[in-house]
Amino acid sequence: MTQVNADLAKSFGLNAEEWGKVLEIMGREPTFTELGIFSVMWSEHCSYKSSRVWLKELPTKAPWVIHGPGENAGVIDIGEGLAAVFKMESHNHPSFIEPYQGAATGVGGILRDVFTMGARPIANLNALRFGDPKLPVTKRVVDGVVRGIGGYGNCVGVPTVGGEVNFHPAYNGNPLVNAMTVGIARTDKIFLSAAAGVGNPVVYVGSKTGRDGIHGATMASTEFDASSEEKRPTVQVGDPFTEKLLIEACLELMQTDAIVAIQDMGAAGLTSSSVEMAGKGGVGIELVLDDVPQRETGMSAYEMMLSESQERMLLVLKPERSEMARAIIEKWDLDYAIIGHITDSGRIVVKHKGAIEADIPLAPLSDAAPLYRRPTAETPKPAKLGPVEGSTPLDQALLKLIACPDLCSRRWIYDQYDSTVGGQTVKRPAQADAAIVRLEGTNRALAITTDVTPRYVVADPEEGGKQAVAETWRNITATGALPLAITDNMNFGNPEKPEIMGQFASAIKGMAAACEALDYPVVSGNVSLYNETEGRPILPTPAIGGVGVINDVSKAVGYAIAPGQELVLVGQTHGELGCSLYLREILGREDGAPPPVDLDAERRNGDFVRAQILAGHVAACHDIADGGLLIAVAEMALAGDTGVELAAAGDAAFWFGEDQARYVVAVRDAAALLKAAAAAGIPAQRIGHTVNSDKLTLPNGVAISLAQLRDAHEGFFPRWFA
Amino acid sequence: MKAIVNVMLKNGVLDPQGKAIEHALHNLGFAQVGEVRMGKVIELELAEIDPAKAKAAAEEMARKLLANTVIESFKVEIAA
Amino acid sequence: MKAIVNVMLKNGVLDPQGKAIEHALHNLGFAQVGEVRMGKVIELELAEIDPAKAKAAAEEMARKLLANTVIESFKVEIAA
Amino acid sequence: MKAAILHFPGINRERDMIIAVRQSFGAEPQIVWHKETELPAVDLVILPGGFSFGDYLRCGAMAAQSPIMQAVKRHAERGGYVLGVCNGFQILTEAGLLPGALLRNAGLRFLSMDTLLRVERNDTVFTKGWAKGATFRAPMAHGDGNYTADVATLDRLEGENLVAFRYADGNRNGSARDIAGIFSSNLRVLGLMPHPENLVDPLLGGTDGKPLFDALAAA
Ligand SMILES: Nc1ncnc2c1ncn2[C@@H]1O[C@H](COP(=O)(O)OP(=O)(O)O)[C@@H](O)[C@H]1O
Ligand SMILES: [Mg+2]
Repeated sequence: MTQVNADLAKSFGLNAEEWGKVLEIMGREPTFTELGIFSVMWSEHCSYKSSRVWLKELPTKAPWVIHGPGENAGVIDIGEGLAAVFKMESHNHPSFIEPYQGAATGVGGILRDVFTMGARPIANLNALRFGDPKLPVTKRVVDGVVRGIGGYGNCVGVPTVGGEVNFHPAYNGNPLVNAMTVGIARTDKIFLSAAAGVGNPVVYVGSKTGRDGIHGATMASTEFDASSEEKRPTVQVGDPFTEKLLIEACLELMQTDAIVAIQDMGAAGLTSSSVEMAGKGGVGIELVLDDVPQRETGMSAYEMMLSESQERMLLVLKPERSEMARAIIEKWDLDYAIIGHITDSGRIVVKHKGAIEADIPLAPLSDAAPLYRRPTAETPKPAKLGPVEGSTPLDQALLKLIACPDLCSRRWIYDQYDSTVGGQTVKRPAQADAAIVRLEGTNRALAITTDVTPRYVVADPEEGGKQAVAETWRNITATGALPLAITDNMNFGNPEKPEIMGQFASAIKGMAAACEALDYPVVSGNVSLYNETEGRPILPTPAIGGVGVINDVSKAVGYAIAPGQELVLVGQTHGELGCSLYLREILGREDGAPPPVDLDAERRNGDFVRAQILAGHVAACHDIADGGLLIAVAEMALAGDTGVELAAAGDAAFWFGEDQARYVVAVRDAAALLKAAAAAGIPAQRIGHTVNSDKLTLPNGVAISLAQLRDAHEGFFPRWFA
Repeated sequence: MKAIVNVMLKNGVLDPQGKAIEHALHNLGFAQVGEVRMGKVIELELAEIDPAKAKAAAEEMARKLLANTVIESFKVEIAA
Repeated sequence: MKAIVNVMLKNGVLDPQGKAIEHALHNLGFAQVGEVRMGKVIELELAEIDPAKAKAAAEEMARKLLANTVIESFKVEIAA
Repeated sequence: MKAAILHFPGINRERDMIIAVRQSFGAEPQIVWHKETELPAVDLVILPGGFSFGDYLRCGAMAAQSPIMQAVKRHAERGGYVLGVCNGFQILTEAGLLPGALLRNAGLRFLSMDTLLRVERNDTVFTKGWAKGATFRAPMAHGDGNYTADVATLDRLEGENLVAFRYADGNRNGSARDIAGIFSSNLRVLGLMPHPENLVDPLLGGTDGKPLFDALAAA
């Protein structure tokens, strides 16, 4: 038997101080299985030990928030007795090791967080960052990730309706795969994970347990022979068919009154689900592992407690309902097993083959979990960009920009995702700034988007954090929907480096300010740290997933324009080229300060635009983001297959600056809109009009055919994968 | 010369397809069926005439492309 | 007893996966590769101990489920 | 006409189909679990889209062996109507109710986009809502929609005028002779890959698919 000591603890990821705490809590040396439980519960992933102190600063409350952070997913009231349940989660590391399965199981995991709460998943999104497209490995990863997301999402029948993709060499060895799921539940039928009821059975539902994804730490144990292939921690393979059965089985069971508590088995599988359920309920739990459905022979208690096999749930049931529950679960051909019961001991007791493998007091396991306020070093404020040189003609700059990997069409990606299954998708990818999904049987719809601009965050984490939140708010607003709340996925480097922790703290500060100013709280989220290869960190990437609601979906607008409309620019333009794509793609520079975010202007301009949309004055609307005004106009022309004649005068900074809080609005009556804007004190100017032609005509008279523009825009991915 | 490359999921890696087939065969009344695993077979026509060289080439192709060695193992056979 | 069922697309049925692999192998510089065909292999553990019976059973499974004989042909081998 | 929708584990467009049927028929379709051995008294049996049994092994292969499929075969032999969309089409070919098979898309990628379908004949209960030669839009969403059959079968399909729909704006999945959907010899079984049920509401992009359901409802 392996000697459990400080060295072994260290190889399990527990430092000397943490090991000391373990000894103190246990009052003896822990068993091997107990050490495993401590190590995963106190891992960064489960304990948020580096991030917790900062996450507390995010606003999480609003009258419409039903459950904020702390549950499996956030829950908000969206009217008509319905709730939106949503969360975003990363699967970065697994997606680099095995892109297809890593991304697929990422989708599976986030779906479970949502239907665990009683919600039927109605939309998936994915925020992706990849390395330099010139590297062959990037192509392999992009291909695998996109296939994996599609392979899983398409099969479970949840439409993938949006997302984002960026490329940057900082992600070369460390791509980011952040998946978001939104589900719908009745507000009076939300299921939580707090266990209750001494004697109630603890029930295992779903796939059998194998040795999948057991904590890397196990490699250090002499129970494993590193040369023995069979016992290596294995890559998790997703089984979307079983997930689909699990969704239907759980939702059917949730129609009954059988469930006391329910929790998916995610990271650290049986350990974290049982510890969290019992811990939240303030009760104890006893597990008998002999009864766990097993896929492989000879599994140890340690392996079963740490396995990350997918497509499994843990339930606490009312005892008198357990046979009925079994019938429902087995109808869906899933495993069902009573593997323990709730106790009043305040302890988790794990038995296997007649022996007690673990017996740990729950309160200290969570209360004494390490919490670090790690040193931070603030990113120095970047100098504002001075005047820039550059004589690239407007048309050439446009054609080059709209073709670059960060701005080109994502059609190749979203064409591989089923975006219509469910029959409620009102706006699919590239039709509006946020995806619009109707709530079946109502006139109401959700507007959903993900966004962050990592090049801003690395230059100025606080402004970048603000901007990420503000851009999702703007995306939702541009459809006519009211933004309600966000989920976030904080992807950063090694938190033990003060400059990384500094990025984290500042980004949180900026996000918090934006959430506050926009009445747009955080209701769920995820933190992914140590995203580094060979000491080089990724760009700090706080991905934001925003959700809004529109009460009358027939009023929602997209960004496709049609002939006979005038184009009005709403918001102030200074010509901010710092950190812009124009600077990077046309001038080959990545310096300067990102565009400042004026949250008051953001709110004012957005509320104005939304009111105009809901009043029926607006035919199409597009927020101005990456690439600036001219890119926004070009995207509108392509989406509507409609020509544009631009009239406003301006330099490159005017057309390509990335000033915030701006929209392009297509209206019948520009004068009326300008008048309303003036009355509200909102800057607005007419910039051109649409024409029944196949050309985009620039203010200098140069015309670009839409075909040429489309060729440039659509070319990158198909050529890359030809 | 023909090389036949057999690619199977490594032991311990979940095989959802194999599992589903097992289940379907049971439902069809084939009670005698135990574990089912599903893999791929790739038949390659090779210009090579030396069996050892053909085998080595096919193995290289398997490592580089045909198998995903993170989760799969492979076996090459040479047929006349 | 183990039965190994090999399922291949019939000759004449276009094999898009085989074609794609062929193309990819050429791109990787394996110029000696001619036609590539891709199929499935299904390994079945059988309780049966008589090889002839095991083979007959596996063939029945192939006809009923494992292969679609409209487009595929199959071959069964029995391993110890 | 009265309709039933079959429920195989893993299908995922049954809700879409229920909505389309409900809207045109003015009545709820009955849902029939795959383990049933008898159909309710209905005129039309619908096999919806999705990934029955995960599409593992082959699309539709396991569903075609479900107990309910014996009843569907009897229903078809009696001259009952059967509609299979996407995975439903795949199941019908696997069950031998329609000829041919659906292979992996030629480009080996899942295809999710709108396509245009041409109506090859409008003298059937399924297609009489369109003009002959009319085109309509339908979303497709499949990884295995590459219709194939041997030449004799293809020639027979054409000779007997059993091609229901062809892709009219490019053949993205590699289907033989641009075939998107086919009828059985008695014109009572229809299988097609794209999803008319996803375009029955102006809010969701149009009503291009509605004539199919309206025609069936009226029959
Ligand atoms: N990974 C992805 N998955 C699905 N849809 C995506 C993905 N990436 C981008 N999209 C969609 O493609 C469209 C264009 O993306 P993007 O250029 O990032 O939009 P915008 O600049 O308007 O935010 C959007 O509708 C977006 O939701
Ligand atoms: Mg964006």
